[in-house]
Amino acid sequence: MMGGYGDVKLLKDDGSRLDGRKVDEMRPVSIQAGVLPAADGSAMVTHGLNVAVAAVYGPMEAHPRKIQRQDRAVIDVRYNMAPFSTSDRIRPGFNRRSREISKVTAESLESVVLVERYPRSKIRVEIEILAAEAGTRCAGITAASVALADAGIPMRDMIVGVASGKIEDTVVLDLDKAEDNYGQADLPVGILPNTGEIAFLQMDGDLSPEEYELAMEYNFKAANEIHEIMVEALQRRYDGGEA
Amino acid sequence: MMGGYGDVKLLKDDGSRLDGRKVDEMRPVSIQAGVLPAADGSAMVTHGLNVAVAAVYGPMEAHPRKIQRQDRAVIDVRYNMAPFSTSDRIRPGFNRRSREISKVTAESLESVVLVERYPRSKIRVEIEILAAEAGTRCAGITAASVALADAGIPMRDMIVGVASGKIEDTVVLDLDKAEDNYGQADLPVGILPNTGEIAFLQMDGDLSPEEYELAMEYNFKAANEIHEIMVEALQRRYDGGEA
Amino acid sequence: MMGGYGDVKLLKDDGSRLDGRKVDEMRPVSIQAGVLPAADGSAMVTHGLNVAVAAVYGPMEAHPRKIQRQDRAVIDVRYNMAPFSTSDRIRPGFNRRSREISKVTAESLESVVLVERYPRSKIRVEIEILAAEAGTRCAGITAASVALADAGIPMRDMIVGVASGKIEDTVVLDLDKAEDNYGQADLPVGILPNTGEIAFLQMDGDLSPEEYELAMEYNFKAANEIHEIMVEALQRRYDGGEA
Amino acid sequence: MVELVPALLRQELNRLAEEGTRIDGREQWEARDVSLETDCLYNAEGSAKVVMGGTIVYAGVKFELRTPWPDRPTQGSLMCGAELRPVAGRKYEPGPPSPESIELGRVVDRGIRESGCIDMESLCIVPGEKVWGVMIDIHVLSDQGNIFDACGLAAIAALRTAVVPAERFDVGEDHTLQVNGTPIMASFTRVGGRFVLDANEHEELGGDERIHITLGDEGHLHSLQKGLKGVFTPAEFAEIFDVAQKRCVELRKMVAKTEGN
Amino acid sequence: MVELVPALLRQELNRLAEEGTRIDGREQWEARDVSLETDCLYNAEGSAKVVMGGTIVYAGVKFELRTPWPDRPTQGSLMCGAELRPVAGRKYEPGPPSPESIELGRVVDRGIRESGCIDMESLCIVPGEKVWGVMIDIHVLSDQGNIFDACGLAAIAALRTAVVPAERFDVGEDHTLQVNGTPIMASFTRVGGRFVLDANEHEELGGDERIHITLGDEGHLHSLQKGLKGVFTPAEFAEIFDVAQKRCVELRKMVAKTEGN
Amino acid sequence: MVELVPALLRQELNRLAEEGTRIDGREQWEARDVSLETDCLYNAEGSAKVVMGGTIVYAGVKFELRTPWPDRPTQGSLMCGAELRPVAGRKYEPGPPSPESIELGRVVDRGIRESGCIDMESLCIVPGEKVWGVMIDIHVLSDQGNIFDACGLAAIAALRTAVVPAERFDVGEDHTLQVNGTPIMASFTRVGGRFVLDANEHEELGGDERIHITLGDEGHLHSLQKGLKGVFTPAEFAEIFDVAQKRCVELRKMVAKTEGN
Repeated sequence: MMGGYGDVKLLKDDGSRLDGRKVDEMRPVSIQAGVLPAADGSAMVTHGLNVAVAAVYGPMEAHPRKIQRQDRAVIDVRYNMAPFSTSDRIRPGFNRRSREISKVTAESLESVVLVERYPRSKIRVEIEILAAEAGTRCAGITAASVALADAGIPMRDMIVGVASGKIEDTVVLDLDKAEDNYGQADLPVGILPNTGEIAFLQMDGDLSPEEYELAMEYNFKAANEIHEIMVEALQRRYDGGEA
Repeated sequence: MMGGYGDVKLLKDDGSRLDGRKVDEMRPVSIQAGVLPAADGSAMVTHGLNVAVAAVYGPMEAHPRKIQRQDRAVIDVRYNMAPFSTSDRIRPGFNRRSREISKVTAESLESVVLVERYPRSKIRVEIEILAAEAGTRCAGITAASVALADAGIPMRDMIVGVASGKIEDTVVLDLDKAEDNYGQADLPVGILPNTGEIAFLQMDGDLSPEEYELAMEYNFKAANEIHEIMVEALQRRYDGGEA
Repeated sequence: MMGGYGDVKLLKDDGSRLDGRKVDEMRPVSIQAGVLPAADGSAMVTHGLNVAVAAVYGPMEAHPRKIQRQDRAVIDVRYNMAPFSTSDRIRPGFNRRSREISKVTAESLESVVLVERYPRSKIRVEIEILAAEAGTRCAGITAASVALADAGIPMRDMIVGVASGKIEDTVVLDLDKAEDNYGQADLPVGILPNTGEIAFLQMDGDLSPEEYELAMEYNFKAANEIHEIMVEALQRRYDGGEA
Repeated sequence: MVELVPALLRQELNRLAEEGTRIDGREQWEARDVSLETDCLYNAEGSAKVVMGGTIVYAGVKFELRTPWPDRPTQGSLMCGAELRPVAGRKYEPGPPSPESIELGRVVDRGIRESGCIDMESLCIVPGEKVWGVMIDIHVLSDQGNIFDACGLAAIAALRTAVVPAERFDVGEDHTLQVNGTPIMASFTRVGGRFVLDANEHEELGGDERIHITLGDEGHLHSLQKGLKGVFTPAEFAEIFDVAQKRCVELRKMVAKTEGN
Repeated sequence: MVELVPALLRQELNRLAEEGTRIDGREQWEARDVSLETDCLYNAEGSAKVVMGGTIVYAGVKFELRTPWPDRPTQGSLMCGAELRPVAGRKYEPGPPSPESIELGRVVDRGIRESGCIDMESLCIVPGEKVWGVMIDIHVLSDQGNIFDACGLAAIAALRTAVVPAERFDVGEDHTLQVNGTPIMASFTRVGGRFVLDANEHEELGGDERIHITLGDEGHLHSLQKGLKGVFTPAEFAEIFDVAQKRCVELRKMVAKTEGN
Repeated sequence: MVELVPALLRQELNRLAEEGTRIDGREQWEARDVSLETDCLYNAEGSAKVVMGGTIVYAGVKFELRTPWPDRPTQGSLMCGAELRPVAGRKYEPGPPSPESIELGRVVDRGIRESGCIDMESLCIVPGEKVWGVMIDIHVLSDQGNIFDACGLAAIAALRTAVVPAERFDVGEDHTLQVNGTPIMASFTRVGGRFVLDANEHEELGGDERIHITLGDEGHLHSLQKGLKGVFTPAEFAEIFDVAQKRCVELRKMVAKTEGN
């Protein structure tokens, strides 16, 4: 959240957003499962102009030994933005932002995967962002969930990545790039659609307690919509034998 | 030693130094043992404006295997300057000066710790410089000695870190920052107060053989003074149950 | 190959090259085996103004375990240019060009060393370029071959490193620095002198199929010449007990 | 490394939770003793030492002159980093920044940055040419639980007492850094199935996920972060959010008091 | 890691080679299906997706403004890099660039650079002051064999469809990047003792050395590379060189067709 | 790695020390044969090769144009680094600079720098704009003991024969680098309980601490360093200091002789 760019207008006079969406309307989402032949499970999520691909490998023996856990699998997540995924090229290599997102995404997925079924093993989840337009971490979580399901990894629920935010003192669902750059707050969360629990939570900017409540309400609504698309993608994969 | 800054006057007309000390007078030193609850042993040394903290962990199993020694413990020392410890901020990370000081400090401590009592194990010594005003490696050695004693690690003697140097062709004890920057030589040593042996030795600048002798004489005198303060700190720790 | 520097003349009117060589003439080559007392085998190759030194250590146990091969030795090659080996100093450390040359050189040497005789072991080959004047990878391959022989490692043939190229639309043998900088193509290969097979191949620039044929013809001719010098160096080593 | 969390510690923490108490006798929303000291480091332009139970953290502020980014010619910059060096505890290992230290630094950074307490325009010296870069470095010396709150407190306290060293850089007179607000972090850990405030090292070892909440002077949220394995419900969040409000008011008073000294 | 190549796979590949066939039924010089899509990535100024059998590769082109090197004041620069990230297959591990990824990037880079298809002078904006730096990044998402050819094809296709984002950098109007030629790579792997075109993942696992040949529009060689353990004879090279010529013509047509769309 | 120092070697070294001899028959203060060659590397502006027993070391000097530091506008810079690459011996491993190589480079660097033999002002070309950066790189090719002295000798010999490549950089005519003095290092290793001069590889393997002494032309100390585990008495130091004085005079003559050639 950069804030402070008060002169950029993000809401039209009729209350709609620059791209015509309503405040509680999300960008178009499409999902395809089983897109990468080399992976044990995979998915591609297109969310607005974001493109996130996730590959799952495993469960496999955890190497080196010191990362093994006696009573469960470890989930090794790498969230990575391709060099050409952003307006300014990103240099490959170490990146503090990616490391943090990888860490909290891994912890979220560990909260739903039945890790205790695979002691001493490792499940690798590779999230690659091919195109970024605000909201990549959420698209990545959604893609990872579908890829895990595609790989046949048992989970107690899916996680749906969604975000709401605040622009011009108004809470809106699913910020796009301009709204993210010039907006006032962003609240990305990972929601378990069946239990209504939250496995992923970040937020920055400025939200009053009431605004937080409304943003979360939008997030839960969107999570249900995306969850349906996830389920359809998996059904198509098993029915039609996609990829 | 930068040398060559002949126009900076470091000695007053009465032969005393800019901060009023005599040539063979050291800066005030205070020591506290047991300052870090998480460590097995610890100490904080304030030497002039220098602040050095040392933490000791172990003896513990040496990992990875290839660093193990069959007949003794290895001592793993990290000397590190906090980013805010100097006038210009230091970037965290790799640093050739710190690596060298860590190496020779570790070798000095291995010379007094009864390492043969703990085969295949490791003793970690972490030296953190919080404020630097010339003489941090010596303050760090002193702090490490006290922290090892606080951790109950058996030693055949303590090591006291002291330094003398040369300013305006005069040998003086314990250079402060200005004296270090504009002086002609620095001779930091680590002295075993009971045996009079030397476990740590570095020197740079320009010293005639006679000047070296005098500088060493000052160093031995100072080592005895600091040794008393070290012993008092450890007594306070065990009596009063500090920290 | 920089190409495009059409205004630099590399051939004289009589068809000879700037240093007087004919188009199919190579620079002077001299080789000495057994130059490094610490190594199990070693060689120094002077090829024109290039100086390449190779050291061989092993066969030794392969560490860490995960690089071991059950049925053969691995050959671990490092090609490195000394900081002072080039006109502009090279910073020590990671270098993409060196990594690539090390990889393909190692693969070439694995093609001739009887690696199956040493299961689970490692042979270290260190190639150090002390002076570079175009053609260092070839001089390094030649030096490595002699060093392996000097170490007594059994091989089914030697590899001779040679290169031809193209300048002013003319195929020439063994480019020197100016010819490499301003020429049109370079074709460095590693030839097995006894079998006539090729174990190392790189090329860049622009060569028609016919030019490629001629360049290869030159390379085979040069390989035989250098091979004789290699054999002589090894004979001197065993006869005279050099080094 | 074999699993470090002994099952027995978890059992004990569950039992204590059922009895409504904690391993060190505290109540669910009770914090450990806190002490805060500022201006404690020679060479740092602002500094603070925080002791929370057995956790000890230092923060130091340094300034540097920078050329502003071309698209923001009148804005300085703020950077906050945390080092989790091996000094902090037996479990910490040397090496490149761990994911834990990156998360810690970035969560503290976001809390301060997003509160808007530093007006980047106020760091401008000559537009397009010279601005201040403000760097807060946090150093954890002893980790006995809840280093996030200790680091957040040390960072804002060091920042609020920092003096801009303009004289040393030849760009005017030294002056206090202008800081408009006191963002404070409150962290909660799930222990024995329920959340507690200010977990100690045993509770962290035998506990589950953490939630970090940074609140501004008006009680607005400026940063949220969930860490570690585990999920929570909106109702649970509502409960800890109320506790966070009270906790932040208390710690903010402590900062104000230190400044008054 | 124990030896991954099962002796049995080698035996089977030898047997198939004697019968004149391949593990997936192809003939010696028969390639798998290829599909090429361009302009497929938001934010990349040129992009391409190549699918070769089960191998999937993306390439993206980005531009940046640079100061030219003092000794070449009128020349821009071209850089091509490949990442072999763990997404690409079970065998890939995280970490610094592997020798394999460095070789891949450099071989693709040389094929494009040495063909002269980019005139570095055409990347000059203001001599001595401002030139374009063109960066092609290749991203392997799924490796089921012959990633070199897939990467080479994606790189040149992305480059040939790239639009110079002059407006965004305030140096004129957007325009198509000028590319004079379509260098194409053809790679051969020794499988069962003989070379085959476009090896799949099983053939690579049980095969030996590779030869990579990049040819320009006129059939000239622009880059050669031998990789992995093994040797070959000049006669073998002559045979695969003829196959490479045909293969490159075919793939070059595919690039031209994509551009026509 | 299990302990490499065989107890038997130590025993033997102790026995030899009692008999007043050394493993290769030398006396306590007797050095091995030394040879020094300069101007031996194309492309280096100064170079030297030192052979000390089975130890072989090269040093090369390179120059670059630099902008001086703002607070020292008339001073150039000197940097000396040593690489201990795996070529040097079986025990050396690839990887980032080891503590051993850092210590080696820094001790050699200090000896030269602190002797004042390079007047940094003499490296100034245009005050505040252009100064020379002088870089000495040391490369150990074969370590059979006492690389410190070999590196120190190679470094100063390369420096004293270096030619400033002013023409290549377009800043005047090539000229000999001005070097005012010949600092020389002498190193001692505790073997069999007593110190010896110029230890070989067996003595280092079965020995203890080392003391490195760098002396200037007038016999003043410019650098001291103790390395490895062990302690020494002031009386021991006094004894080796006398030996160091003689050793340094001898090696300094060798440098002068090489220059004369």
